[in-house]
Amino acid sequence: MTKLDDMRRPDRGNMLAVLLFITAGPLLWGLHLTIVYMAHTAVCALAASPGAATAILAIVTVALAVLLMLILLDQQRFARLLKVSQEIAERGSYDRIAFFLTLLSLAGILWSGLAVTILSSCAPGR
Amino acid sequence: MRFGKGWVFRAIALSALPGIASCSGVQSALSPRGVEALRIDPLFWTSAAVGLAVTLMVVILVAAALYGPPRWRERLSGDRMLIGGGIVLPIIVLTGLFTYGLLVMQAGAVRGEQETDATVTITGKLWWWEVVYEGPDGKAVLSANELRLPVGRPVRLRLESDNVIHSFWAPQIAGKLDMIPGRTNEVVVEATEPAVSRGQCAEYCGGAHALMAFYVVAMAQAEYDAWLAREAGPAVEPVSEEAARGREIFFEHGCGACHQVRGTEARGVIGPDLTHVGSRKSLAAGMMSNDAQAFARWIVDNQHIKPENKMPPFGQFSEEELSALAAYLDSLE
Amino acid sequence: MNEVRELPNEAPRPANELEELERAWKLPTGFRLITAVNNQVIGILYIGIAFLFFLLAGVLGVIMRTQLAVPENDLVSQDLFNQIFTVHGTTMMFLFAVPAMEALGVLLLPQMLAARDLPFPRLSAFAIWAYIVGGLVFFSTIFYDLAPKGGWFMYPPLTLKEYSPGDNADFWLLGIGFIEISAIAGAIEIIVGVLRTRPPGMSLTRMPIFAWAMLIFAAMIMIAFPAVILATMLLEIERSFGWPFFTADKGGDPLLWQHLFWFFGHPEVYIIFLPAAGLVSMIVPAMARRPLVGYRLIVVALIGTGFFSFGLWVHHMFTTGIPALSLGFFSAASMAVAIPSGIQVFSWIATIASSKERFRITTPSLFVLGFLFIFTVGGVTGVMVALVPLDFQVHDTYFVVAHFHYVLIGGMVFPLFATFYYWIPMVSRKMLSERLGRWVFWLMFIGFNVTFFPMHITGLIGMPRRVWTYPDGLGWNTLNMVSTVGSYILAAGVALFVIDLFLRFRPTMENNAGDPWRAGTLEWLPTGAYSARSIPFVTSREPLWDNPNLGTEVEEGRHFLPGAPTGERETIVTSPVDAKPQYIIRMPGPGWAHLVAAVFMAAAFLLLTVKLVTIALICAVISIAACIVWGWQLDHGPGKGEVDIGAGIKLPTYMAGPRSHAWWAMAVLILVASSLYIAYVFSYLYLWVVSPEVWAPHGSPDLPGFGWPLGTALLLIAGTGSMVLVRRMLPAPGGREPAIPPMLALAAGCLLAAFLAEVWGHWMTGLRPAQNSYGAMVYMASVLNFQVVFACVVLAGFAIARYLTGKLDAERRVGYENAALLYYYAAGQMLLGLVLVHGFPRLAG
Amino acid sequence: MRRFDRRWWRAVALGAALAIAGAGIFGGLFALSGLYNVAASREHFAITNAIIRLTLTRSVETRSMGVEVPDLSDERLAALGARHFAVGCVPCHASPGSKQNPIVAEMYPAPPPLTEAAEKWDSEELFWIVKHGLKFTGMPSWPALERDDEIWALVAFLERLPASDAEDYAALAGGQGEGDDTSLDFGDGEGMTEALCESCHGNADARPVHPLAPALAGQKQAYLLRALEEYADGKRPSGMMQTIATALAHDELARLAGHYAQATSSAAPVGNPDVLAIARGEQIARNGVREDDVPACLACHGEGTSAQFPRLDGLAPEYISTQLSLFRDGVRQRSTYSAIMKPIADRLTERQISDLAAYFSSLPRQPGTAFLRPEGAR
Repeated sequence: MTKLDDMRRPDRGNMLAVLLFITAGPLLWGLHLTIVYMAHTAVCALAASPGAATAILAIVTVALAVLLMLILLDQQRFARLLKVSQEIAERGSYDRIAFFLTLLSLAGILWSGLAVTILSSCAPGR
Repeated sequence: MRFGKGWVFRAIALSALPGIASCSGVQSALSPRGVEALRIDPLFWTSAAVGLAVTLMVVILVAAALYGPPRWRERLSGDRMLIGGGIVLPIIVLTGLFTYGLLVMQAGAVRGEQETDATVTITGKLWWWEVVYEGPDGKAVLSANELRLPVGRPVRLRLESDNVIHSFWAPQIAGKLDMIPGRTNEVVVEATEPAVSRGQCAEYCGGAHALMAFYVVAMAQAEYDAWLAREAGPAVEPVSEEAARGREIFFEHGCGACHQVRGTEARGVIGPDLTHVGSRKSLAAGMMSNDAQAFARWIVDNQHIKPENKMPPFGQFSEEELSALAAYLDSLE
Repeated sequence: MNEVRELPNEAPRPANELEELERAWKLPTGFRLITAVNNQVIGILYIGIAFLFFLLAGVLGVIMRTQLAVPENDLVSQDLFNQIFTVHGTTMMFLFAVPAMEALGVLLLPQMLAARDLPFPRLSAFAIWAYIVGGLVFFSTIFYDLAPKGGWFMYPPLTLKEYSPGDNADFWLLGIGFIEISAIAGAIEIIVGVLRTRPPGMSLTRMPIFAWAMLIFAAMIMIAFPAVILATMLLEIERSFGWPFFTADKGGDPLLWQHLFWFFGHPEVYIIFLPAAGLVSMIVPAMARRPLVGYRLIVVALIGTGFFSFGLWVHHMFTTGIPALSLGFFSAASMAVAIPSGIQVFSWIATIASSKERFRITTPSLFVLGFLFIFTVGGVTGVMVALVPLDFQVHDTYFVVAHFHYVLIGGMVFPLFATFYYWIPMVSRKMLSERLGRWVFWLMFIGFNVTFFPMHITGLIGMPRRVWTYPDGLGWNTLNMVSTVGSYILAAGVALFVIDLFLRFRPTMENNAGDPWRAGTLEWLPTGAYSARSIPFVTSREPLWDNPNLGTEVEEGRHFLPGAPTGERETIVTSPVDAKPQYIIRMPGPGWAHLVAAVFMAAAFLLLTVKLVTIALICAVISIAACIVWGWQLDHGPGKGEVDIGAGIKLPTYMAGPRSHAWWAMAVLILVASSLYIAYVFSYLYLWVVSPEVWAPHGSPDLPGFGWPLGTALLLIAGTGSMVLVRRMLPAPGGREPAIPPMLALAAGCLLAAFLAEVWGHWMTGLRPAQNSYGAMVYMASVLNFQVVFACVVLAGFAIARYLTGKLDAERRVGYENAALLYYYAAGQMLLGLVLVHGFPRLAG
Repeated sequence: MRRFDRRWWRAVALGAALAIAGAGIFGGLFALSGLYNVAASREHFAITNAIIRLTLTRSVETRSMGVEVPDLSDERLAALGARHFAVGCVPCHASPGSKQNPIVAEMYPAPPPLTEAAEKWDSEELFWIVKHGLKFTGMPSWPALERDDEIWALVAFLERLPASDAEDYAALAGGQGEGDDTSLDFGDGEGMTEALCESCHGNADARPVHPLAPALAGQKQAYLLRALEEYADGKRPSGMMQTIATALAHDELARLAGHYAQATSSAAPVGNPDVLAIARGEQIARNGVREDDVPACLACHGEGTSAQFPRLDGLAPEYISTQLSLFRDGVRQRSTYSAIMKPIADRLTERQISDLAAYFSSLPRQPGTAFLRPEGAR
């Protein structure tokens, strides 16, 4: 419960750190999409090498999926890394929000991975 | 990879939406007659069934939340329900559907890479289709507004445009694919039974976009070969006197500036090739039936039949002249 | 409830305190009302105009349905129909949906946050007036055959000069481009408002869900809109000057437009939906009389949607022939975005189930329930079209028309009507009629489903979109007739609502209908023109439920800032995470400058459309002058010292630097500019992938020698250094430092010189922008640079003027801080541009 | 204070309303009484006259603002204008060599002699007056308001009129200015009408007076007849030709068409041909421009095509480009055939138009011989 007295103390929360903490998952998902889409397009358009494309996509996907899992496994360490203060109001809520966002992002990345396993690289839309 | 017809889902959905099957027409994606369309069909019924189930579930849950006994309502308002229904369930269902979709896609991709023995180049025009076959001797055979396919043989369609973006869509045969200036998109199609179906431009292309259709005629291989041989040949000579007079008028009034009739001096390539126009299913890109009357109407009144089209209206003819001209065009089989 | 609460201030309050407060917030009277900036006044104006556009575009929709009722109908000509559907779509998306949501932000947010107003009242008024003028002129083009007819998506080459001669397309490009700028102004306001003007104690996790939704809404606008602004710039430049961005023959690509447009266009759907979902998350708990179940998961859903929606723009391009695997990625993202919607639906069901006694069935809750059903159907068909092969069949057919009307009408219009019925008591003397409301709901609900459900089938059996007529005999007749009948029922429902509005809606700021729903959030506090009498100390998500006396306490002035200590308009600025009071912001009242700026800026854009360049430039100059006048009045300086807001907290009344709201607004603006630039970088690389053959050194003249970029970079660094030095040299209040004006001028000059050097260097190589897409892209970088350079030069001049009039010193330095911040960004953008334009071709070539 | 203001304003408004109503009633009674004298035999009061003059002058000056004056230095243009002047203007205004018809002279106001007109009015003002006419004076507007090109010809002539005596005028008007020329006179004998035609369109020895008047010899008969008919019923707008074609009986039109179809053409076009432009024009004329959907001109205008399609060989370049722009601007839209030409003219660029004009004008017209046979057989 926040007390009136708290209002006289400065805010310990660092806006950027908090934002980064809760949106790390989606940001990494976005990074993944950017890399795989651009790599696939560029490799297919310029080098026309399906093998290389698949390899790059697989490596990127696995790497980012592992990173997300690590974040999920030790959320607190990740929070400390970003210097998210323990003293902000309802700190647990941020943990929970970050957790589920990371989870959803992981699902998104794995689905992209599924596409890589099923579809051949550089093949036309049909 | 092949899939069954998905009759289970079809049965479920049919019982829910009795109207659909009876509505199917020559342009319906629900009566597939091509390999790709047949592959997409069960995907549709599956996803429709899943969608129906999800909708019903939501309706029932809302009803229960509103009017259910307290015990149900209490269970409904728990966190477990929220995570189970809001996260776990969607992930499972979507993974299933997504995988199915990817498999269908991959089948199409594999097919797209295979060799085919026939290639047809279709170019989107404002607002009609130029269709170029490979003739028996390998020479290009120009035609328009109609696609003929041999049943059971994969045919590669090369889709192009030299003006705005169009989209080629023959629902009974395959899904649509855009025609984009500067690019050539390819799709391999295969008709599974001899039938006539209809298609239409699916990307808004300005002006008469609504009036840019075509027919797809799937025919047995032997029939197709005979047709192609004939299509590759020059136009027939007019037999009736009226048609011969019509041909005179055709040249006197400059029709050959825009239209080609192979075997004559009409070499225009601005409008559709008319060498065998009389043998097509339709006139004006699927807009009119193909008979002498329609020709006459089109010549005089084309700007009302298809506003903004590139052909000027030719209103100067007397009735006799017009019917002679129409008779000639109709005789070009 | 019985614990003794410590309150910030003592009652009774001094006698003249309330009068002082009322005087500060008094509305202008008579025709001067148009200069008003109070959020409650302009918010209602805003939503009213947005609703007017809904009605107008709705009429167009009904006309289209009438034309399509029977096959081969000729009620509406082909050309007019093409104009109508273009204007219908454009108006609904740009002039109704987004503005309506921003309007609700302007109207509701300050009330929910118990702030006295949004932090930049004149900026919102500016955005609103610009929107009203620009929007009305744009819409009126339909009456004189000047309306665009390229579809709301405006795909080139159809919209290039060759296929769309005339000014029709330019009305879209300039009109809508301009309205997007107004939307961005609104988004800046909302972001700073949500993050910085919350009541003390309302940490991020205690915000009403609507505030979360608006925060994400505004953030998405910042990322998405610049993409379409860039696209409209490129297309207008190609139309006017022939720079070939989209012409395949010269190395351009029509698909570039589609990428940029849908990078905006798909998030746009969620930009519209998220605030609506936020509204639903406010109404459902009120009707259930229980807190929202899964508040945090809803936040997850909102943020998740915000992100994932940027990963599926290609799902509008599944049929363009992009490689299968690329489609797979976007199909995956389309799946991912479905989950947050699932979370929200289940959360609402859970909240309904948790109701105290039973969920109250009122008109707002009927609309919410209708929304739940319609939106679920729309979501389900959304998953269907996300399946790539299925989309091959249904893309651009009536199936998709049905799908997105389910999503947009279900997901936005129904919640909006729920909002009208729910929140009108807050701004009107009377509630709307519950009895009529039920009629309105059932007519709309039935009419909607009868109109749009059959379209799913119409599309599946082959009917494409955007056709003005269709032939007989394809089996489409009955379904189309049913849809048309449905559209009349839907229209009848909306008409009945308008009648209800006329009968009972009586706007007011003081004597509103009160809190008929007994809801728990702050907008239901008793209010006046100044909003709440005192700004409550907040300790939970539903303060009114947790402390039933809060209303009385607030009215008695026992919470923070019960008066107007500086004698002007003011509100408390709090810290962004835990909302601890930081300073008092002094806000401007009514004024003419922003109004003049808005009207003349709209005039400038619209006159450009009809090629009256000289008059347009005069209007632009007037508009910029008005902006400068407006800006001049803003920086009050620290003259009023510190004030006591209660609980022994003394707050300064002036702030400069990273804590100030002005700095935040500039930071947000810079984010917008940078996403515009990122969209440009994407376009550059994209065109290179498509047509590497026109790139230097092979297909175009060689790049200028290394000396050029090096010299340009040195100029930029020198300018930046000069700007940094100025910060150190700012004198103490009252002091002088004569070197400041020349230093600022030097900085501005360096920037200008760098810009010119970049253009000149390329010009000397013989490269011309109309030559090929590479040339166009190279010079486009300078066009974008010019925008920020121009702004920096104006701001530097502004800072010099502030200094010369003694209004700039080490304390009073907002004018300098803003110029410097933008300057650093401009220098950064230009350096990045040098690396791209001079480095990339050398690397890739 | 404020209430006082409002009352004051109310009084002013009431007073104004009463005054207006009173004036209206008085004026109405005056008109109804029939006291005003409308006789042409009685002149206006000096004050009335001054007001009318002022109004007229100011109106012409203001309304003609923004009119852009083309180059009028071409003597041939003035000569064309002079010929129309003889037919269309002399009946009222008289010419330097003739006296005004006494009946016309009694009009009020009387049509002024135009010898000073060009001194009084600027070119754009003359243009405006000729085009729009003047209310209440009997001065008519141009019969074909779309044909600014024709009006400028007249203006070019009027500019020269002040400096002309009867002889100069006769020279400029090609002999039509002599004698009693107060009305349209085609003479009674055969050949007189031809003389009138030839004065503009030229004959075997003389080229047309100005490129706007095309050479007619050897043109297709059916086309010529249709053109004359279309002029006569205003389907093909022309202030010059409509006046003449309307005055002639249909038989006479048919006879003229036959006459010109048989006539031998004038000498080959002279000038300095732009060989490159001609080559480009020929390419378009023979093959069209595929990417712009422009069909080959010769498919309709070549040998062996419909008698309704004019032949273009030997026409002046200015004539061809003027007609194409008239098609493009929809001026000729009232004829059936224009529906064919308009979309084609729309698709042509300015440069293509000038290339085509160069090409066709470079071809000598030799009636009866095959001048261009499209390649290939039927």
